[in-house]
Amino acid sequence: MDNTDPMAIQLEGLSQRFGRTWAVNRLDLNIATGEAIGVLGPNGSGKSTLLRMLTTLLPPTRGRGKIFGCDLVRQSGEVRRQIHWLGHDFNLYTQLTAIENLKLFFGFQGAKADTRLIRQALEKVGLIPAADKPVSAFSAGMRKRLAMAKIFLKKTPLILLDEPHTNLDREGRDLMNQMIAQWKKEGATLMLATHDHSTVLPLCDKILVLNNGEKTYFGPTGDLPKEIEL
Amino acid sequence: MMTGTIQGGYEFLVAGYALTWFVLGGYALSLYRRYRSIR
Amino acid sequence: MQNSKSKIQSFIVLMAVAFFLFAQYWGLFKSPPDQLMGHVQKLMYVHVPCAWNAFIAFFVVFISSFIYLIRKNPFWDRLAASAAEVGVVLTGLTLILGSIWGRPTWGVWWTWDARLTTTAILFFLYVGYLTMRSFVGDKDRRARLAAPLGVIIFLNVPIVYMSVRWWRTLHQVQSSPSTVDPNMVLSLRLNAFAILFVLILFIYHRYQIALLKDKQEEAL
Amino acid sequence: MKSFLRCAAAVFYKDLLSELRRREYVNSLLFFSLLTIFLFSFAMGTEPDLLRKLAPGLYWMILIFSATLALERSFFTELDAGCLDGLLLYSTSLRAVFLGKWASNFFFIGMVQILVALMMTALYNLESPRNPPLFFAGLLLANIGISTLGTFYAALVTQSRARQVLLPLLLFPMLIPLLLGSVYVTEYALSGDPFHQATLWLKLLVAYDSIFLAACFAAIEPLLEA
Repeated sequence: MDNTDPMAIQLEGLSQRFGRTWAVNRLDLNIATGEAIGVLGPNGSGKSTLLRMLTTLLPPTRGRGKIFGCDLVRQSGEVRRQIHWLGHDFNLYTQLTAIENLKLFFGFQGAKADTRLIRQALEKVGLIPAADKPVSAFSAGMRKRLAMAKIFLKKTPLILLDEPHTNLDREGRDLMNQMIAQWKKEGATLMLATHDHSTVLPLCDKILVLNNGEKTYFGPTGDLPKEIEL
Repeated sequence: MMTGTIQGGYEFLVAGYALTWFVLGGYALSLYRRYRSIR
Repeated sequence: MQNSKSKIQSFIVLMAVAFFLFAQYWGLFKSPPDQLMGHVQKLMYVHVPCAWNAFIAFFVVFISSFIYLIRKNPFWDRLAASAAEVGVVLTGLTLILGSIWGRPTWGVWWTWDARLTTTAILFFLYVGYLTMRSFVGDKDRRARLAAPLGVIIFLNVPIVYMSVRWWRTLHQVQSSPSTVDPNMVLSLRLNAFAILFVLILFIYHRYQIALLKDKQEEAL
Repeated sequence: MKSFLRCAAAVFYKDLLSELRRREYVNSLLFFSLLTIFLFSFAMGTEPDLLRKLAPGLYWMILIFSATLALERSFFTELDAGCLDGLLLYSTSLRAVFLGKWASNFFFIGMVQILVALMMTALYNLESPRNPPLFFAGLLLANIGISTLGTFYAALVTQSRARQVLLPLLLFPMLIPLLLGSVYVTEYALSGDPFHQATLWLKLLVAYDSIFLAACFAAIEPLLEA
């Protein structure tokens, strides 16, 4: 990881309001570089909203946030160059083939497509046989693997994963855990949002629990008090 | 084109001014009502 | 007890109404009728000032949209919204007055006169602006989308005027009023400032409504 | 700068590929423009001289309506497939995305321009324009203007609910000067323009295009961010 900034994420009073409800309400958070954070909480507790704000795609209604020292609003360009985001939509163009989608990933960044790396990525996620087929023919699991392959193409200091294990079969889940482990080894900071905590707890150093947009717990996975409703 | 001065035409003049007062007054009223309804 | 602020406000409103009535009176009774168009010509004292002030309102929209693009301060967005609404009301009035004036003078309800046509296009441009604003619920997003629109629309105004004038010279419809004697100019100017006063008050109060609405939304 | 152009090229190439592979959108656009030619002739009657006289005006009316269909889709494919976030997140700059989308709109509208011109010449048996370079200059300049403002407004209305009605409502008043210019340039191109009356309108189109290319390019940032 080229980034040496000790604090990966610093949030001060970060909030987001949709109409009358506060999806995220004055959230203060400090996450050091290299930590893996599990974001837990029932549906609608603000997990996805928080992650979306961290990608700078959703400007906060109030409060401020910094990722590796770059302000979420004013320096959104720099922030975007340092993160990956794997959400519910896989950002794949269904008319194009798997290889074309990965080439596009380079194209959007204005870089030349590195076909060797693309082939390597497809191999890692086990999509070599379907490399030349249009994504429209892919199952949800295969599409998720292709999205994971995209993360493989570019190393970023921060990776945001929203429900990483959904749509994946058992083998896919092992692949996801394996990749998460590798990212942690490379010193990347990770944020995994999910509501089924069993798969995520072993992977994370710390847990952030959200309820109705508010932080009810943030600390090491070990001493997560029982009564905190996950 | 018209040669002599237009005789009459008062009704257009009256209509124009009445309309102006009506629109400006009406808009002022709507501002006041909206202002009151939020208060 | 009416606090002092609203007492001053109602005083200013009274002043504006008085000045407006005086200007209207002056235009209607004090200035001479036009040799060619007779008393009908006095419609000019409402039609032209409304057009001028509508244009001023749209210029305010342009400037505040531009500043919002740089400063991102919600004040400018609210000001742009208020000025746009008042501008559309005045432009609508100008168009109807133009048609009322056209009827006795040229026997038609609508003439493709360059200024009148430009005003009509302005009307549609800013109705579009207001419609766009009404479709976006979230206050911040609305401001972020409306600001560039407010700038781009105004950039089109000179081009519209030029192209419509070239288009009209191809069809030779005489449109400008006959010679204007000095006394008329005074009535015109009086009414122009009177309506400017009204315009400023309208924008100010419409701004207060926008401010209250935002505060109400914020307070939830 | 190179990465800027490569990103724009990627967006353009992607749009082209995905639209040409799934033909139904492109076909519907072309059939719509053909249909409007027929509609206008039913409305105006088939009297040859009348149609020949109205041809430039009709041509550009058909163009503007068909262009709206093409423009309305420019960001819709992204939105529909949920790729807008990825595009905004990973692109080097939003202006490059705008340029890419501009190019794909330019391509599709250009295609409609050529098709409608050919079909109209055939259906209304107009003779080919006496001054072809002027004719194509008019087409080109108008296309640049429509694509610039069209892509800008498409970005503006993409995420609002009433996209179909909002885009024409905002775009058409803005296009009036362009409409005037292109109708006259086309008219003079058809008649040969011996007295070079078209230069005035060409200047208008060039000014119009450059002003709005610059303005839309400068102001696009907040639109795609919203």
